[in-house]
Amino acid sequence: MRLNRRHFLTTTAAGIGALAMPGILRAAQGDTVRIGLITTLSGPGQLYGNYIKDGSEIAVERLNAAGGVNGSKIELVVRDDKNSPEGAVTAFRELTGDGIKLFAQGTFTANLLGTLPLLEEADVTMMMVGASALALTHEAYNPRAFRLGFSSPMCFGGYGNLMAQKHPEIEKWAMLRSDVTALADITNAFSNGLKAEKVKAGRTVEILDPVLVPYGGADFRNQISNIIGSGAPGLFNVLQGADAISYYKQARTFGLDQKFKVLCDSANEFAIAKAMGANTPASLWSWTGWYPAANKDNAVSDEVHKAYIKLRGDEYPNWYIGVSHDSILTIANAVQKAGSMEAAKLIPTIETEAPQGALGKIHFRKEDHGFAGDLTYIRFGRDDKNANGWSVFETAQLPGAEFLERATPGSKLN
Amino acid sequence: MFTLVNGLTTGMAVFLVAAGLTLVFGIMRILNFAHGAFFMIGAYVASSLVGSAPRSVLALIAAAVVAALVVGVLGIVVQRFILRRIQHVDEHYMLIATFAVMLVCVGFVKLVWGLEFLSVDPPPGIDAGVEIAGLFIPSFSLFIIASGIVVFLVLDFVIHRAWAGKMITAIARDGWMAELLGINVPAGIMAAVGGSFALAGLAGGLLLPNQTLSPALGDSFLLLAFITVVIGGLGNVRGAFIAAILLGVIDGLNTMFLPAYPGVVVYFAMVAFLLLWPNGILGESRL
Amino acid sequence: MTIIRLSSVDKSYGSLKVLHGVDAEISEGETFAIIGPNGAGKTTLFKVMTGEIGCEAGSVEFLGKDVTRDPAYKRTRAGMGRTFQVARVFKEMTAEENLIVAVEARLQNTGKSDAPWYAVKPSSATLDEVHSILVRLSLDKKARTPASELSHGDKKRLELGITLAGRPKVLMLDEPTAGMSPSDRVGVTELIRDISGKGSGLTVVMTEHDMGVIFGLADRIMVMNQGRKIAQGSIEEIRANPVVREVYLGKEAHHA
Amino acid sequence: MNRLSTYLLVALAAILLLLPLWANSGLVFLTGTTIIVAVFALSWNLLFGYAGLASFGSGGLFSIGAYTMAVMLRQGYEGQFLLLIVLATLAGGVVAFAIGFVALRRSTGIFLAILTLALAELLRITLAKIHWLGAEDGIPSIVRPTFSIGFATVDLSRGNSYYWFVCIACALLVGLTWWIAHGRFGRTLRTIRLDVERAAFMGVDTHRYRLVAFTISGAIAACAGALFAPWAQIVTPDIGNMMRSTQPILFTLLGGASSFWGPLIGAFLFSAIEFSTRTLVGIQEIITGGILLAVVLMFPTGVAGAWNALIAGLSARPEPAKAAPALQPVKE
Repeated sequence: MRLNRRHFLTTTAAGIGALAMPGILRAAQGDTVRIGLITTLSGPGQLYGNYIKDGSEIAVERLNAAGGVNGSKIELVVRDDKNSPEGAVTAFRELTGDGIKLFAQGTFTANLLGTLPLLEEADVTMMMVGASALALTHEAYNPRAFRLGFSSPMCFGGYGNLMAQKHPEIEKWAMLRSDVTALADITNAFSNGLKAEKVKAGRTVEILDPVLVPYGGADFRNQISNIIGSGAPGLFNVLQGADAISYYKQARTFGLDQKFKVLCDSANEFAIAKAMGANTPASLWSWTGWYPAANKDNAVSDEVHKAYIKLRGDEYPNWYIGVSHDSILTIANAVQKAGSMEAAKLIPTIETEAPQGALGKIHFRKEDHGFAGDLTYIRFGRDDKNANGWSVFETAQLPGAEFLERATPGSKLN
Repeated sequence: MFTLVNGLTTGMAVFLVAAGLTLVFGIMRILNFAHGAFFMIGAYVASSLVGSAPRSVLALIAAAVVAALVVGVLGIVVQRFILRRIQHVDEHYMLIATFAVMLVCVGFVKLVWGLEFLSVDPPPGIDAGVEIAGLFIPSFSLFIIASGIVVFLVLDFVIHRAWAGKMITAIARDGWMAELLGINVPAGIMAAVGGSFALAGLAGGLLLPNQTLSPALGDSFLLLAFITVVIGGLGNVRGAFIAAILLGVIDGLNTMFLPAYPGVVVYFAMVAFLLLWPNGILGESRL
Repeated sequence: MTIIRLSSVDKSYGSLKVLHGVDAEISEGETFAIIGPNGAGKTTLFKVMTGEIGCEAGSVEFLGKDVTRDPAYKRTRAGMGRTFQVARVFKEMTAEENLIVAVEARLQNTGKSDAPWYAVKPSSATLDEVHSILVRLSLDKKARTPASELSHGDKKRLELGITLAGRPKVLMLDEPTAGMSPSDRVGVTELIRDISGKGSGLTVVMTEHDMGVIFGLADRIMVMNQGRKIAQGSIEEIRANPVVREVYLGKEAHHA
Repeated sequence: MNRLSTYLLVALAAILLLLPLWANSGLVFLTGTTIIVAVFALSWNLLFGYAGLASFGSGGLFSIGAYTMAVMLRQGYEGQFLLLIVLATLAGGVVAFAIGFVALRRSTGIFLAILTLALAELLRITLAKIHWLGAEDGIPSIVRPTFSIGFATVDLSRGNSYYWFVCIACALLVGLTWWIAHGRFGRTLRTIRLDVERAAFMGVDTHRYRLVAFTISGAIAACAGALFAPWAQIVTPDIGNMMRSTQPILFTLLGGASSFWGPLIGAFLFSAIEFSTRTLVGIQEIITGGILLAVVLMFPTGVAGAWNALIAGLSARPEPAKAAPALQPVKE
């Protein structure tokens, strides 16, 4: 990623302005619609937080270019959650104290769990950007919050289902995940999806217990030899970011490509190929929340894609770009339609509206405010013919609604 | 058996990082929080030189050496303009200063190289594996093990045999006396400090193909390196070498016998070691 | 009456044996000096007596009780007070505070702490005692001076004061005049004589290099060489002892 | 303490108490957090600045207090809130005592630091694995309790009442720590930091004093954690991570370890820096690191040290003026 100087300078200047005159935010309040964006902009989560910020800013730019909301401009007020719940709460309280009622927040579940109980008091409507944890629409369900993200049973249940359809011959799967308890949801969802489809087709499948890897480790060779030793022809890999790339890199010398017929990555999509270039595994599936090339007939998707290329010069935006764009879009659309910023009016509007976003029609299930968009899976890999050393081989889409878990707002899903 | 080879690989990787850390302690009596960040900068510098696919093993080593030089110079700058100024105050301020340097380094890396992951492949020649006695071993593992042993032998020779080491030892033990003997103390310290920091850069370069580059890279090794340095005895390179191997093997056995709790046994081992040998297995060394 | 008894004490540092079966008896009220050339084992023997280090064999008795395994603080509580070769005082505290903590430590150890549990300030009795010690050490004008700013001689005095505040039965002085100017040396010698004078009942054990100081203070002298006791007796006896003349005065005559 | 500093302290306390009446709620929340971590830092400095022991795992004790409180409130014991604080404090004290009992005799200095660091990391990893405690996502939606104290009912769930409760509780803790640090016990502890052997030769059982200090420090850290749980209304295993354990170290050294008030000054200074640079997103590390470096290079004795030197300089100035009264032009 290149540092965008113009962008950097404007944020810095705005920051210094705010420092010099604490009242500046209040002064600007007048006739703008202000949306607070709380995301992770320092520490290890910053990579994803930056995507969310970029996507949200693209949305604001596009909406303002189209005339704003009922004639008012949208203003995005961005805060860092400092990678902690109390950081998120500090930012949230600061912005609500300044009178902001519309929020988008995302990256880590715990940070959302920190702010959700505060929505009522400040009469806030919130978009949970890209959040996948079950708790958010189940035991921690809050009627003022909408999950514009893909729940684990949905995207990884669908994933398992897809793999069972594409590779009915594979009867043994190995799984690998970071030693992070929350990720167990993902491996469970995948194996449930896989099993369900197999049973339907009258076949059986053996799914091995996931091999655990320390989070943020540097050496995965022991686990690699464990996995390869299992003899399973299919692998589902739930490592994140740098860990996943290190894993593929270290596994390459062990002949990863030859040992497995199908390699599935959970959700790292192009981060792997962008880092590994010509040494990307020969073929790798990944789930993605937004892939412009798979949404050819969607004009919004195209525009967001173009805006991102203009902003960062990167043709393969992370899925968070699309999701965060649509989060802002959904809020703006609801404010426009409801003509109000009160949650009491916004919530029913968001529940009934289905604005056209980069991901398609943005619609939420009424009972628990879960999102059921299309599920996109991509297969990509090494390609010597392509200049960057890799290309996308195929994409597959499934309707998310079929895999969305039961709605149990307010209580835990069993 | 395979676990042992892997353990050795991990151990040597950790030793490469820990060597500089323990030397800096031996010379300046500080636990350098910025060591992981220097390691990371070394890796990023080397990656900028070789690109994502180094042409040969030599190219990788050359890049590592350049990275070592860059980080060494950076280290001297930090020592000259920051650490030396507060040397006489309270050692704990050195701690806070290295912590601050770490933060600045991480911020700097984010600005220069961005947040996206970078990956460098093992160069041809060490990107495959070899079979030894029916055991498949990645040749890059052998490269890491060899690098670790070479770095250890060179350091051990320099410290215990060569004139330079004796000079540094003299300075570390008694700066005043060393000056009396006609040793240029500031220059000696400068060289030793530069050398110790350079080791972080060298490790960054050599381990480049081992893992992924991200601004969090420094953290992944720092804690293990700290543990190694402490278990081995602060400032004691031989101790660090042994401790690194022990930790690597313990971690390997951990994944073999207790796969549900990866990376946990190392902490228990450390607590046990510290209670059994409170001064490290080979004792503290003032170089 | 014997106040300290050492019986065949052995001590090694690694493979180097520094004490070989040393015996000694120190009587109540006397001033007992341990002398010997550098490396004779004086300081090691001193540390074994005070409990700073243990010994491999032999025993240390204090006031008729075996204290070989007791740590330093227990021996201090039993009545051993000690000063160091290089004066050790609490540098960040003032001279007065140094003595306050020492007096309070004694009161606490003897269960006679007179300040109520909630009190922050030291009791007035404590402050009075501190003041009287300061006067006795001629440090009363420097009561509020941080100890780090005191002169070398004043630090020695203050350290002696800290030790005295513990009201010891035995005063253990490790080279009390080391590194002092001649005038300071005379002052400290006077002070020690004043403290340990007849009637005070105080026993003094000291190591010292300066023969003038030893001859001015000691009742009995023990001479060590290479980790062994080679002689013991009054000043006259030691002066007359041929072995001592040979190994000690003979070699070190130019020194003394 | 000199008079000017006392006035400043009283003024600051008044500002803190009145803060919710005029300030933005984010600032109030941050201030409440700062008050709690400042007390936490104070507990650490009781160990470091007085007993001469540096723990790198104090975050673990903070975490124990926070989790104890969170679990008990979740189990519905909010009516006994004051007792819960005592319980959490005791829990921290007991754990600290156990660790100190085993570790202090064997290791001090950097070894103790690393040992405590490892123990805190082990605790964090363990907490992240326990489903009953919410694993990585912790325990959310912690209630701010309502309880009765015999003659009246205290409702801390409304508005800023918990903020004031935190203010009062922390003031009591600061007072308690001040009393411990300045009384006979604190004086004796200081001698242990300054020269442990010399202290032993005053008859002080240094090991026992250190163990008691370790226990008290752990208990206060856990008490701060217990206050924090209902304040943040969520606890996660990261509440006791390495960053948490370095917090008191940073605050103390920034503020000045040799001053009792140093950790408090450091905590507020650090928060002020963070809050005033909150809009400069993306370059937070460089800003924080740069400011820390600047402070360390400019005030190597901490802010409190610099302040005291300034005060000493100010009060010393009139003297030469007396010596040469007429001719000296006053330069200010």
